[in-house]
Amino acid sequence: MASYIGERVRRNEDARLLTGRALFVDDVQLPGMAHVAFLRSDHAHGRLRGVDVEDARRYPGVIAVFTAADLGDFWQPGPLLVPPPPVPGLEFHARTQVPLARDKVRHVGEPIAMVVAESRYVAEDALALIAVDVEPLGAVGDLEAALLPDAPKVHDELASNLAARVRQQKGDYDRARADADLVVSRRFVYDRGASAAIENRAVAAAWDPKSEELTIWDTTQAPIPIRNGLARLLGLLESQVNVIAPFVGGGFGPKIMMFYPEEVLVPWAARRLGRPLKWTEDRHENFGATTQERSQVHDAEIALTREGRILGVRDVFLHDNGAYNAYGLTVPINSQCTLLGMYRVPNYESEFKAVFTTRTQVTPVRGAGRQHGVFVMERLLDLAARELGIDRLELRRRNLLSPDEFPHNHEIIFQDFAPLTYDSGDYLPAFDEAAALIGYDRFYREEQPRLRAEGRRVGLGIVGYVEGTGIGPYEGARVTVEPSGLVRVATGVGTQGQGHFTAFAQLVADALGVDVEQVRVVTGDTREFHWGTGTFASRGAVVAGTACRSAALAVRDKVVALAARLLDAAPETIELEGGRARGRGRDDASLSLGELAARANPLRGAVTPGMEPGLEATAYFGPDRGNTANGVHAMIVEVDPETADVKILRYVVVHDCGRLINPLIVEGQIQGGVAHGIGNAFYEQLHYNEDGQLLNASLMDYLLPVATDVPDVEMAHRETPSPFNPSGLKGVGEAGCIATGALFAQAVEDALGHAVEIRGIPLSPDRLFHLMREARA
Amino acid sequence: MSDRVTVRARVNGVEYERSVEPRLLLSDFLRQDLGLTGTHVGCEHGVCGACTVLVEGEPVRSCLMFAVQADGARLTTAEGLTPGNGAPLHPLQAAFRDAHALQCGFCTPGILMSMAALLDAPSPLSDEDIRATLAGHLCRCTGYANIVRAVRKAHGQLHR
Amino acid sequence: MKVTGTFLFRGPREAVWDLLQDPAVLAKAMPGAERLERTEGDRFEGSMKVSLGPVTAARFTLVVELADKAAPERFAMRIDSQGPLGFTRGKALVELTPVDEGTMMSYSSDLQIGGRIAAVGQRVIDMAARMMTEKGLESLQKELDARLAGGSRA
Amino acid sequence: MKPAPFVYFRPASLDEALAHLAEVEGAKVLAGGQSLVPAMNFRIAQPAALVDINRVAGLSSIEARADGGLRIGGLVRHRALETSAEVARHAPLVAEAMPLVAHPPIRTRGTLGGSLAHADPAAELPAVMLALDATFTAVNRMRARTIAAADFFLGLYATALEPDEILTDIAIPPLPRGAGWAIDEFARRHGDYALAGAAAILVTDDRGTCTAARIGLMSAHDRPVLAAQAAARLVGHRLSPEALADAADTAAAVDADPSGDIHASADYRRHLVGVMVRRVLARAAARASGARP
Repeated sequence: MASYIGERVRRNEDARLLTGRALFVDDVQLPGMAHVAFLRSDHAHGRLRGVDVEDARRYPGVIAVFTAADLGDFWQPGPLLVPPPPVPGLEFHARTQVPLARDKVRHVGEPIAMVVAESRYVAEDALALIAVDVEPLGAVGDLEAALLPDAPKVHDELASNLAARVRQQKGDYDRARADADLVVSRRFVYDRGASAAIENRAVAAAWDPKSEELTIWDTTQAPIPIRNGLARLLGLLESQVNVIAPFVGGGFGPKIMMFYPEEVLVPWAARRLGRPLKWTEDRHENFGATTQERSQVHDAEIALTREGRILGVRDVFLHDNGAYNAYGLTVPINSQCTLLGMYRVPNYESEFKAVFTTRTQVTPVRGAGRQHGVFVMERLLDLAARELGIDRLELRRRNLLSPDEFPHNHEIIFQDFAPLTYDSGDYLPAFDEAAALIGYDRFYREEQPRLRAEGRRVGLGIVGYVEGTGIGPYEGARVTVEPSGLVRVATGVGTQGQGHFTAFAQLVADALGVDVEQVRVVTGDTREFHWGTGTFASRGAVVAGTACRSAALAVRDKVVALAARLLDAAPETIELEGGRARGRGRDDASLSLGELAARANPLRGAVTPGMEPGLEATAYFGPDRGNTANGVHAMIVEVDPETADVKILRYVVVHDCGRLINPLIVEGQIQGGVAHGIGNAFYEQLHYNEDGQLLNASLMDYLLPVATDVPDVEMAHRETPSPFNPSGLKGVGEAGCIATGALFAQAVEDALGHAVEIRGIPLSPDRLFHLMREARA
Repeated sequence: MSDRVTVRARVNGVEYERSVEPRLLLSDFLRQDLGLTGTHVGCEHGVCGACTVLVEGEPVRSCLMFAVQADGARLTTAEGLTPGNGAPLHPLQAAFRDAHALQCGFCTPGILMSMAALLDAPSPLSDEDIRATLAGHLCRCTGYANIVRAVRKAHGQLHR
Repeated sequence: MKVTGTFLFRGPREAVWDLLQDPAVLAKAMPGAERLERTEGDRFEGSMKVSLGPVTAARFTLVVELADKAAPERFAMRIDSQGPLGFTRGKALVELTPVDEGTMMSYSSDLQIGGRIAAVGQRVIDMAARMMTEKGLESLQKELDARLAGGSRA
Repeated sequence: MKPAPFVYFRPASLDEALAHLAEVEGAKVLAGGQSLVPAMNFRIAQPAALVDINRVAGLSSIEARADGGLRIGGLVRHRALETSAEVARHAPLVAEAMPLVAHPPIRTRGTLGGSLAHADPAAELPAVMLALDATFTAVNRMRARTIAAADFFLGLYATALEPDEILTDIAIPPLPRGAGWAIDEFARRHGDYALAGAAAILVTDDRGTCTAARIGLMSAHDRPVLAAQAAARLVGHRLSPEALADAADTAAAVDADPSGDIHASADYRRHLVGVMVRRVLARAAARASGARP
């Protein structure tokens, strides 16, 4: 039987998106709908002495204005989404965001007051009439200064700005260091970025007093947890709260955060005012109100033998939480764990301190801190290779884990609370394939010398990484064959462009022998599926996909049993193909799945004891640990020595995400991830000044890469199936962006003949110009 | 509040007349007053390109025009590329699907409108030409390569 | 944001000092200041309307306080201005030294700028600060010229 | 990000537009709106009234003059400049500049007069008009006057235009025989404002000696400026690579007075001015020598 798995199936969802018929949250318009705008802090840090909203309340068209004082008991800090993992000796202080600032403001963009008006235009008029009295306090930004005794404290009741301290180790690094022939140590800095989904966040809410139901449309990646949390906050049954995440215009992590202040306030006010409300974040708000990528400062060192064998790595780093830490330690632990990469590192010591600053909260954004670990490790290897006089590709080859070392336990705890264990992998062939595709040997033998002679500065980078994906806790799915012959799949995850409508349909179509376009997937609607967590950590296809497949196989059993009975054939002879069930070798007698569905739900007679009505099944999948995807990226760049601009000439990805469901989608994820990575490495940086003001809170000045900046990525796939799930899937959502910073640094250094040493990301022409000038001096 | 003005416009072949505030952006007029939510808003300062529509056949940022300025004009939005529900996709839309040139699809309507204008001319179109025009649009999902493929393919089909 | 520099006033130090203590004059020297009135001692309150290219009609409240005065040599000035587009807050130090050609003023200010202007104006904010400082100092010189001319007539 | 309220006028004639500008307190001209409307959406611009001149007749033509120059209406769109055969023939520097100006949907709406009146120090068209030695006609209710490009840009976003005036015409003189031209800029991304850039006209005589040079700079100062000192070092000399490099150094060191921002510190920008001027002069000189009989 033909299989859809592994096929380049065109997406089921595209027609709606291409014709403007797909529903996004801001498209929701209801009779009587009013509009919400928020007054946000201009100050990075200050004591809130007063908020005067009287003039705003009187402005024509204003329906209501709320401050923290108006919220009563509803005012409470948000939940701690991810408690710290069980690492011995760990110190952790949770401080989560509040709906509206009450005593203090802690970052620019923190909401202070909420205006409800007949239009967004009027609501914004009213914002200008609100007078806020703030006693300014010192901004906290520099991570080292933040921990000094005299630093202003972001949270007054804590002893300092230390949010967490985590130390993990395996082996004995000090001994490894003593035995080493070479120790290389450096400081590395990785600055903040924005997720910058093109769709900003939005929340619409309507309370129906007759059915006593609250319906919320939300650009969330996690509709079910939002529903559960709102029901609890509002004192409603979960069945009274419907959360719908329709088409979502890009997630990349921050749309998994909960609860954003707007997410609790809009539903609350809709119920209180008895009017449907909508708030749509504008781009300026997005730069202060939506959670951001991370900055970290690493002091790292690597110890090696003369032959280039890694003896150990030590890394001590500071991580910028922003003002709150609802997402716990996920991001710095990702950095800590991903640093080890593809390599055999017998001794590892890693300690980080997470720091409260007066900046927007940091939560996972595509890559979620993994790129920092990769940057540190790959930079250390590059530096060590130079000092040892070993080719940097060869140095990596000498330290790669070999296939017989899997599953490989790194003896430290990963973000999913399980020991960091790699499920499977085969790294050497991946490196070799990437080197062959980029033409590593020929580049150094012919191209680089030839172009250098012409005065052109070209350089090559090659970097490997692993990515922990597909973590639990669980997802579920319900598969139903309807009498029309259409197959309906409902799952709890939301979708933000990853192609779930198609990938899940492929898994189900294969199990049931139907055309993939006959499978209709519903995601992100709590009315459709009750249990689930969300789309994050490159886990949608692995966890929800596996649940879809299990449910479909359970339905298949029901189809087979019913068909066998009706066709008077042995169940083991029933074949499903082309939407029909038939006995093997009995082409004359067959039944369509639609007919079977109708027969499984009879209007008269009885359902046989032991059977359930309908052709439907629900299944769940909860992996006890995640998977490990991997990849090798290689790139050739040219640096203009006059302008310090960097142009990417070629970009190669050899990628292994286990079994591929749909190469078209996987390649799209990688190409897009690489673009995101290029942004991180060379274009995007949130520029905060020492007063905590974000200086580029617009898309004019926050530079997302455009079509002329991103090359067509050349890709090759390798498949080492995961043993942790029946389809051998791993996960791909974040892979493209993890290696890029390290890759840029290596390639640019190579292009400039190693005249400069790059220890910080993002790079920019300005930064490179100054590095080059310092090198000349 | 300022006085209202009347706007009459022909959008996707349909005549509309609405009374609006002069400050109403064309993007909001299309989405809210006409219910044509296929045009998306991503930045409201003219950078992201999601709100691009055709006015008299030329691409414009609908967030940088007031609705009143479109009075009397002929407009086309993403909804107008195909005649109606169930109709076959426009060759450009079909090429986007074939090449997987969209992921979340939020930026897509604006890109379609710019590219539709670019494809109007039968002159040869290099990848550099496509990328230069596409550079006026931000897409966070696709990394652009498949969009270039799709436009190249559609150009080949439309100007065979 | 830090703005530092020097400016040569063509006039004696005492005259420059007097000039700088007069709220009406200070108002003229701050581009966009609509009014500035003494509310008590060395505290002045008023409002300003900033207009710069596309930026129009942005109205701010303005409080200026003079401190650490050592006439006619130096003083400090605290500035606090707020409006719907954000705030400017900070301190400026002014020193006057007699020189052959007149009075050399050296100034150094450290200003915090917050809100929309800071968030979207980064490309031009340094240029704007430089330009507004220059404009202000030139108008002070004009005022000084007028005073000195008036004085000589008297 | 929605604009504040304003009173809207849509005059059909220049006289009507000028009357509104003269009579309505706080009125601003709305031409292409591609800089003004974003500022209004951020609410950093809140004009009390807008005088929308998009339907004013007579401001949208491009005419070749008998002497080989061009007369361009203030309301001519960037897109029209980009596609006009007259512009390509008579003002090839303008044609070469247009693809650098933002993106096609912006060029559909943006106007030449609007770009000049906005006077962004990083923009291409003011620098181009300086290099071309263009003359602008400004009209108010009482009179029309002409202003040379070199006298028009007074400071950051400040021009010689009075609040009651509209820029109606831009006159570009004919390109002399033996003239070469070029424009180049360095921007972070395609279509962005330049971190630095230059537009130049070089004129040479039959022996290859430079008889005139005009170099407009972008992002080199708080206003669009001519690199007058750099140009002075070229006139009277043959355009050798050394002479061009010397002029470029002068432009960077003397003519430029850049500020820093997050994308380019002042010293980097100054350096880039030198690089861009040298590149532009090299191309202009090559064209000039090709144009010689």
